[in-house]
Order: sequence, then C-alpha cells, then structure tokens
Amino acid sequence: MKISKEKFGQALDALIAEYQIIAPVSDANGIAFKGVKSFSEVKQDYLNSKLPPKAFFFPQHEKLMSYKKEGKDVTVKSELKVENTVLFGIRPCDAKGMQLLDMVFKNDQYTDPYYYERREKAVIIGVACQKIAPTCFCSSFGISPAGSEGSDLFLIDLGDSYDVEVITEKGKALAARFEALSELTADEQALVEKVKRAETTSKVDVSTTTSKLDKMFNSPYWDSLQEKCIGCNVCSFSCPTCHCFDISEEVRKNEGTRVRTWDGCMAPLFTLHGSGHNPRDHKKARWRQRMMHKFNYFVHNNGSMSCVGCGRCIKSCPVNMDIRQVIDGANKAELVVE
Amino acid sequence: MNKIISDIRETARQLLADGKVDVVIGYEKGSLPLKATPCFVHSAQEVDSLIWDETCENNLAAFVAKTPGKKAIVAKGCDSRALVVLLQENQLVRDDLYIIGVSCHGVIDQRKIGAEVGEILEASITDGKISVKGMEGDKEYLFAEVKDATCQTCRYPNPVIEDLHLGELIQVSQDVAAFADVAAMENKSESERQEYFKEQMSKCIRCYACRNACPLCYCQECFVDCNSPRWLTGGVDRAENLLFQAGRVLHLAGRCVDCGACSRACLQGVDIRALNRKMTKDVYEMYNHESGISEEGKPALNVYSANDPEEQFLVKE
Amino acid sequence: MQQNPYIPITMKLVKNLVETEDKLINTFTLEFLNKQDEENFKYMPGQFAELSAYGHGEAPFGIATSPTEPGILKFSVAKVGCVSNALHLMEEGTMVGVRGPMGNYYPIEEFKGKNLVIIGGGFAFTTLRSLAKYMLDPKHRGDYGDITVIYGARNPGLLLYKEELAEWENNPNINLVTTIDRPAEGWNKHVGFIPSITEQIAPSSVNTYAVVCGPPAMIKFTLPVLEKLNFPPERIYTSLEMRMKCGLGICGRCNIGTEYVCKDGPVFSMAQLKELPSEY
Amino acid sequence: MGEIQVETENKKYDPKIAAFLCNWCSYAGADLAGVGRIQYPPTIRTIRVPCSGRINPLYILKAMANGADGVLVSGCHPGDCHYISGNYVARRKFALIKSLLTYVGLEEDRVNFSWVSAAEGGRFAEVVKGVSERVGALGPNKGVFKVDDGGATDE
Repeated sequence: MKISKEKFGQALDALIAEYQIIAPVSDANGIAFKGVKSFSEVKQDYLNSKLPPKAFFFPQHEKLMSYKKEGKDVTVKSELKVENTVLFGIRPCDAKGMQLLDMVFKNDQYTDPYYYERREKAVIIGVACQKIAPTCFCSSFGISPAGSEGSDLFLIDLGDSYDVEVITEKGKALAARFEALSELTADEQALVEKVKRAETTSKVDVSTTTSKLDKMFNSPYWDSLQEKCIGCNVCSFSCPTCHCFDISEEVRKNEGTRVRTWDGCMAPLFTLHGSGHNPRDHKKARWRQRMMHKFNYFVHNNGSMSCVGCGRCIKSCPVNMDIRQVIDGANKAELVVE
Repeated sequence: MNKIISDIRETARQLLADGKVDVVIGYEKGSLPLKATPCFVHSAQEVDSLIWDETCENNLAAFVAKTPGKKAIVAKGCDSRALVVLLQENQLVRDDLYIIGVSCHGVIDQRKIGAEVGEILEASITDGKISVKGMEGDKEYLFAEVKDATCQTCRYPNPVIEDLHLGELIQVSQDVAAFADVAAMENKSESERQEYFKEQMSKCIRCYACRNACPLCYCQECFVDCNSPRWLTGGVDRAENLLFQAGRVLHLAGRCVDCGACSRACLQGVDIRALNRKMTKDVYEMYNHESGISEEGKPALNVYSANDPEEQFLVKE
Repeated sequence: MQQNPYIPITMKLVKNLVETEDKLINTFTLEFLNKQDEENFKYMPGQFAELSAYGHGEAPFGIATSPTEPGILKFSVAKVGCVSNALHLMEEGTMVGVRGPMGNYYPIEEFKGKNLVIIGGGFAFTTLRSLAKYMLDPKHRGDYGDITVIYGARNPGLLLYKEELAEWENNPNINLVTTIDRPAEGWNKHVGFIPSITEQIAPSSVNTYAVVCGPPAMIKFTLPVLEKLNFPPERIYTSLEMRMKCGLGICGRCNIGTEYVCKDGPVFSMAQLKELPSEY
Repeated sequence: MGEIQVETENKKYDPKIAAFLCNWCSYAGADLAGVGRIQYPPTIRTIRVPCSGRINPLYILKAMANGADGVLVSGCHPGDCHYISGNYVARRKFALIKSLLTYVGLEEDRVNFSWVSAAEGGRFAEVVKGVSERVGALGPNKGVFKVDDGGATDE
C-alpha cells in the first residue's frame, strides 16, 4: 500500500497534539534527529544522522531522581518523565540498534523504567535507505538497507509517495490514522522489489568472529590493535548500540539530582576501583572489552552481535580506527597455542 | 613526494634493522579516501606501509609518551613543536626519540570537501590537484582551496627539532597577518561573540576527542575526570561545555602549538581553535612568546617579567 | 525490589561505629523505617546494596548483617572515596538511601549437610560475617556440619567485629581461628599470614566447602593451599569487587567476560572463575 | 570582617561576588577595612587563598557556573608577594583569563582582578564598592558559564 507524501505529511502533522515528532533535519552540523513542528521541516533526502537516535530513549544526560535534605531527613522523588513519541525516518540499522538496546535495558532480572517506558510510548517509522554510503556495512549483520526489523511502520520512498508496510501492532494503530492508502502500480511494485534487494557494497565476514573471539582473550592481536587509538569516546557516543552510562549527583545546597550520563569503555576511569586497582588498566584491555562485548559477550548473552554496521564510528574516529578492519584482523589473527 | 616516502621507508628500515629504535611512528594509508592513519612499525619488514602526503593530519607527538621503548617519529612542523614543548616539560627523554623531520605544505580539510560532494567515494592527489568522486557529485580542487584552516596560517612548516630532514625545506612568508581570524572575532560585539560561542558549545558532546588528540593534553588525571572536587558533570549543558573548553584552553595557554588536532578530531565541528588561537595571539602579543619553537626557554606561563602588562585586566580602583 | 530499581529506600543511620583502630573502617547500622520496606528487602548472605550518601553519590557495599537479624542492616565500610568519606562523617540519625538487595548470594542450599571453612582477610570479612551469622542461627545451625572460620588481619586492632569474635571464641557451634600478620603485645593466638595458617590448620576437604574473601594477594596464595588440601574448584567460593554504578547489569562496567558482577555475581565459585577471562 | 552596611543609592540588584583573597595582603586588607569600620557593600563571599598564584582558572569558572554574579581576585602588589614571585606568575594567568572570558562573550566587569596590600583597608573597600556597583549594574549572571540545572558541587 502507498500514501502520497502530502497526505502522509498531513497525517503526521495531525499527530503533533498527542506526540512529540522526532525526525531528521538538516542543521549547520549535518543531519540530526530533532523535534519538529511540521513535516515540512523534515529532511527527505539524507544518508543518516551524525549521531544515532538512541538519545530519545537513552538521553546523554538524564535525571533519574531528585532529593531534598532537611537536617537529617531526606525526601526522594523519581524524575521519570515520558512523552508519546513518533520517531520518523529511522534507518534500518538504527531501528535494529534499538532492538538490541531493548535487550540491554531489560535483562533477566531488571527492567530499566526510564528507557522502557519511553520505548513503549514510542512509534518508530523506519524509512529504507535511498543511498548507501561507502562506510555502510549493515548487510554484514543480516540487516538490509531496506530491512524493517525494529520499525513499527516501514516506508520506502517512491518519489511522491511512500510504500507503507505495517510491521507491529503499534504501527498498525498509527497507520489506521492515515487516509488515502492506495495500491502500488506495477512500476512502483518493481521499484519496491529493487529497493528491497539492495545490499551494502562494504561487507565484513562475521560468520566466524564470535567463535574466534572465544579463543582470543590472551591474543597478542590486542597489543597491536590499540596502538593508534587515542581513547576518546566518540565511537561509543556515535554508536547506536553502545549503552554504557555513569550515575552521578548534581548538588546545589540541600537539593540535588541523581543523573545518568553516557559513559564509554574507552575511558580509563570507567572501571577504576576505589582502591586504585583497575581491572582494565590499559587501552589494550579496553579495546578488547569493546570488541569482545560487541562480537562475543553480547552474542553469548543475547544471541546477537551488538553492531549494526551503521559506519558512524568509522566516520567519526579521529585516527581512522575502522571497525571493519578490526573485525577482519580478528578473523585473521593467529591463535596462540597455550 | 615519492622520494620522501621512499626515504622515510628507508630510514625506518635502517633504524629498525640496526636496533636503534623499537618502533617507528608514522602514517599509513587509511581506510577512507583522503584519510591517513597513524601507523606503528615494529619491524623492518613492515616499513612499506609508511606514507607521507597531504592526508597525514594527525599530530603524532600525541603518541610518543604513551608508546614504550625507543621510538622514531615522522614529524612535520607542528608535531615537532609539540615535541619541543613535551621535552621542555620533561615528558620525553630526548635520547629515546629519533625525529624524522618532513616539511609540510599543509593537510587537506576533508570536511570541507565532504560538505560539497557528500560522502567521498574516491579521491586522488596529483600535482597539487585533488580529484574527488563524491556521493553528491564529483569535483576537482586546487590544494590551496581545501587546505586546513590551521595550515593556512602556519608559520612553521619545517620541523624545529629533528635528527634527520627528508625532502626540501618550505619557505613561508613570515609577514602574514597571522591572527586575522582572531582579530575579526575580537571586533565583533560582545553579544555576537556570546552567541557564536553559545552555538559552538551547544554542539559539543564531550567525547573528549579534542583532549585526547591533543599532543599536550597529557595530565594523568584531567580536571574533567576528577571527582573530588567535581568540576564538571557528565552533562552536556552548553555552559558546562564552555567551562570544559575554557578550562582546557587556559591550561594550554602558552603551550598550544596551534596544530589544529583538536578541531580536526571533533566530530561535531566545534570551533575549538578559535579559543586556542585567541590565547596564542595574546601570549604572542603580551609576552612575545611562541610555544615550541626553540628548545631553550620555558612555556610562557612558567616564567614572568616584572614588566608584564597588567593595565587591561586590573580594576580601576 | 521496588518498581523503579534506581530509587533507593530511605533508612536511618542509627549507629556509626569506628570499627578498627586505624579509624579507616566504620560499621554503619541502618534501621528500616517501616515494615513494608523491610519485607521488600529480602536478602541472603553474600548480597550487597548500593548506599546513597545524598549530596555525594552512591556506592556498593556488601551486607554484613544476616537475614536472621531483623530490623537492621549493617555495612562495614573503608574510607577510600567520596561516598565512603561522607558516610564516615555522617551523624547518627541521618537518613541514607539504600538500593538492593543486589547480586547473588552464597549457595547456602548447596552448603546444607556439608562442613564449611570460611576464610577471610582484613575488611573483606563483612559478607562472611553475614554467612557465619546465618548458619549459626539456631534455626539453621542443624542444616550444616562443622563451621570453621579462619580470619586474619594485619594486627589485632584491625580485626572487625571484635565482640562477636570473642563470643564465637567460646561458642561450641563454631571453630574460630584468628590470626595476625606479626606478633603483637597481648596477642596469644595465631601469628602468620592466612595461607600458612590455613595450611597449618589443614581443614579436611571431605564433604566440605570453602569460602574465601580477602585482598587479591591473600586469595592468590590461599587457593593453592586449598588445592593441596584437595578442595575441588567447584567447592571453593569467593566474592568479587568491581566498580559499579547501576547494580542492575546495565551500565556496562563490572563485567568479567559475559558475567556482570553486580547481577550474576558477586559470588562465584573457583570453577566458574576458571571459565572466565582473568580481568578482575 | 567589619560592620557592613549598604549605601542605598538606587541599587537595583545586590550581586553575589566570590572574592578570592590572598592570605598575606588582600585578606589582611579586608580585615583592616573591618577593624577600621570602613563600610562597603555586603556583596562578597570571601575565600581565603594562600597566594594569588594559587588561583586556578577553574575556581573562577566554577564560581560562575555555580551562580556567582561576579568574581573578585585580589593579591599582593607585584613585587610584594610573600612567596617572592607567586603574583608575578599569577599576573600572566589573570591577563589570559580575563582576555579569554571577554572573548567568549562574558561581560567585562564580571571577573575582576586587583592588587590590595595589607595596609590598604580603605582601598579594599573602594575596590569592593566599585566591583559591586559594576556587577550590580550588569544584573544577574546571565549564564555564559552558569549552569542552569545542577552543577556538581561538593558541599
């Protein structure tokens, strides 16, 4: 089924009263997901945002609770705030990334209410990639540039209209509010088929990576790998699946808030004990953790790799650490016989 | 250019084969077009990966102290200035360091190219011309058009300290108004400047790539990581971002060698250099000091004169 | 556990006791404010909780009390960072936040019908006290065989829970061995490091589990001794420490390989640890 | 510190000013102002530092982040430093701090530096008066550095 962009825009605009609408817009700094007031602000022709849309469920800086001290007493209040949200224009890699984050924020014992309540009140409208960048390698992970996994509604751009595919119940409820859905023409059907067959040109073979990494904890590979890394957090911050955070307090006199902020495994302080001992006291250990977490531990714990091939870390790295090469290197690394 | 590359490789081969150094820190071809990446060569067999061209944008001095053993480093002008400051501050042992000096015409600002042609698919550099194939179109540039902003005002393209020089020296005119950009900003009104930096700071995501890419940010514990006192939260409030950037810039005042590594490392395109350049200008004008240009002397803020200017900052009373 | 696992319950600090003579370790006794909180806070020996010193932050500490001691929780905390410093300076009567209980616990079901050797060094004795206290409870004592506690510190003044130790000394239900590193005036018990004292005591490994907690060096040298005494790795348990923030297995810093110490630990058997990367 | 009274002269706003005073000169100068019952506005919150050379730029930035409307830093006159050269070294820092803060758009009068000796009680009062007036005229800290929400202070 399809809907004209004009009608779609009107339908989206009509949602403003009930939802905050997040969509890709173009600013001085490139493409960013931001709140929009009207569909006309939305950037139509874009590769992907510079920073991943995870921040709408897992903000870089968020209040968990606040407290007030009076003498020896204290009162504590939750700061959980949730809004109905429509995320429009999410690319398949990022939609899949959110599915992966879901597994983190709800584990076998706990559910993170801050993430989950936002997630539950959000509808994700995925849009198939019109163009594929040289750094895109999502096909390596079985994600396609037109993959609908993780989206509630999935659109394919047909020029003046969108092909609409309902993926989930949430998506169905939203689609019910679109009028004027019509059948695709044969040409459009062919276009949809073509878009769906698209693959990224860049691919890495990850078929053996997890089992290889099982045996690589003590590999000398990590020694050479980490040399040029400067240990900043830009790869973690620009990653749609990185989720590590820090909890700290912001205090003003007798009041304060407990906040959580993005953190990253590349920072030495991340694992530093109060005693001064640091189990990951070298960049080598931290890079190993990054790789192992994404391509080994996460697979063992959640059954999937924690990388979606969006290529953001490749583009953002100041020293051109290319995760594709890192995976490749691990695949090829010789094993030390112990 | 090719002669320099073969000379770099040959020098590296000799140094490694003779056991004079354990590692050569240089550049190799990166995985993206117009992007070189730092490269650590440990054996004479690997030297052929070393390259040298206008894409070698990282400041390798940042790696020297962190790399164990005796090392050789391929250094352009700004790298060498950073090495000088590091030596002045006793962060390096000169005897453990072999500096392979190369003169630098400047590096390419790929961001500028990317903004015009989209994601860069392919690129080649021949005779000072850069042909780029991008997702949004193809374009050919003269090198001067896409030279990084830092390099346009560079006064030290030749290494100021080196054990060996490869290639020819580069002459630059020394009479350029080197701080035109700072002066232009100074001439703006207070509110214009405020607005400009507010906008810049609101972009910062505090990934600390600028700090980590900086050859002179080597504090064991950076003030942003200190938890007692907590100078900063992990938050991304623009005022706090400015506190971070201003704190960092003040710590670099009189030390910064204006290599531009911070700005190039910034994903978000924050104009960090605008702050550093202001300090560089002030230090130059007030104390007649340029950091890292000679091994003698100390960073400007480690010394003083009884006649230092003070009128412009003291209260009127 | 509460619905929102990030919000602490409020408890009252009723006692802030200087525990050791170097004044670096205090034991805090916290009192539940109401029955509901206490009922929700069902814990077992070996679990930990995140304590909030409001205005300073939050940090994880092992629970030193046993569930058989109703109404209160005790924590023995060394003064090392922001939060522990603030706790040390706290006046009695102040309200603190508590999140928990978190993590797993010593396998007390598995221990049933078995003898137990509890080996502790320095201030790592907190959750071991909880364990000993739990098993010594008249309701549970019958479930377990012989209980031997080997506990050491650098000098007598650094031993935790001195009153309790004195009581155990004369308690026929428990065999207590205390030791200090170097001879000290007035000390007439064992002198020597834990590994050598363990070797000397040579507890039988037949039908016996060992629980070892202490500084890394102590654990490192005690394990070979236990091995020599024929304790198989699956019958040696320990409790690990890690930097933690959320305590919920989400924030990503306390993992050893696939296991999150906050959620899947802190109690591990040596057999489990042998399967994990040595990154702790 | 001495008796303090505000002169009410169309004052619109009472600013809060963090005053970092060196132990040997300016703090003693402030003391002298107090002993001499010289009046000046109650706007400053004094923080005694061993020497103006001890001032870390972050002190000034953090004071502003935590909501101070202005900052006053005062040390011994150049040449009179108890530690011989502390204030000479500080002087270079101060010049750069002032210059950078003005550059990023902080109002010029918010951050102030002065040299006040132990004998200059009257002058100390003058300085505080002047600074208070100028900061007061600027009104509340508009937030170039002020963090609206939170601000991780240790109490």
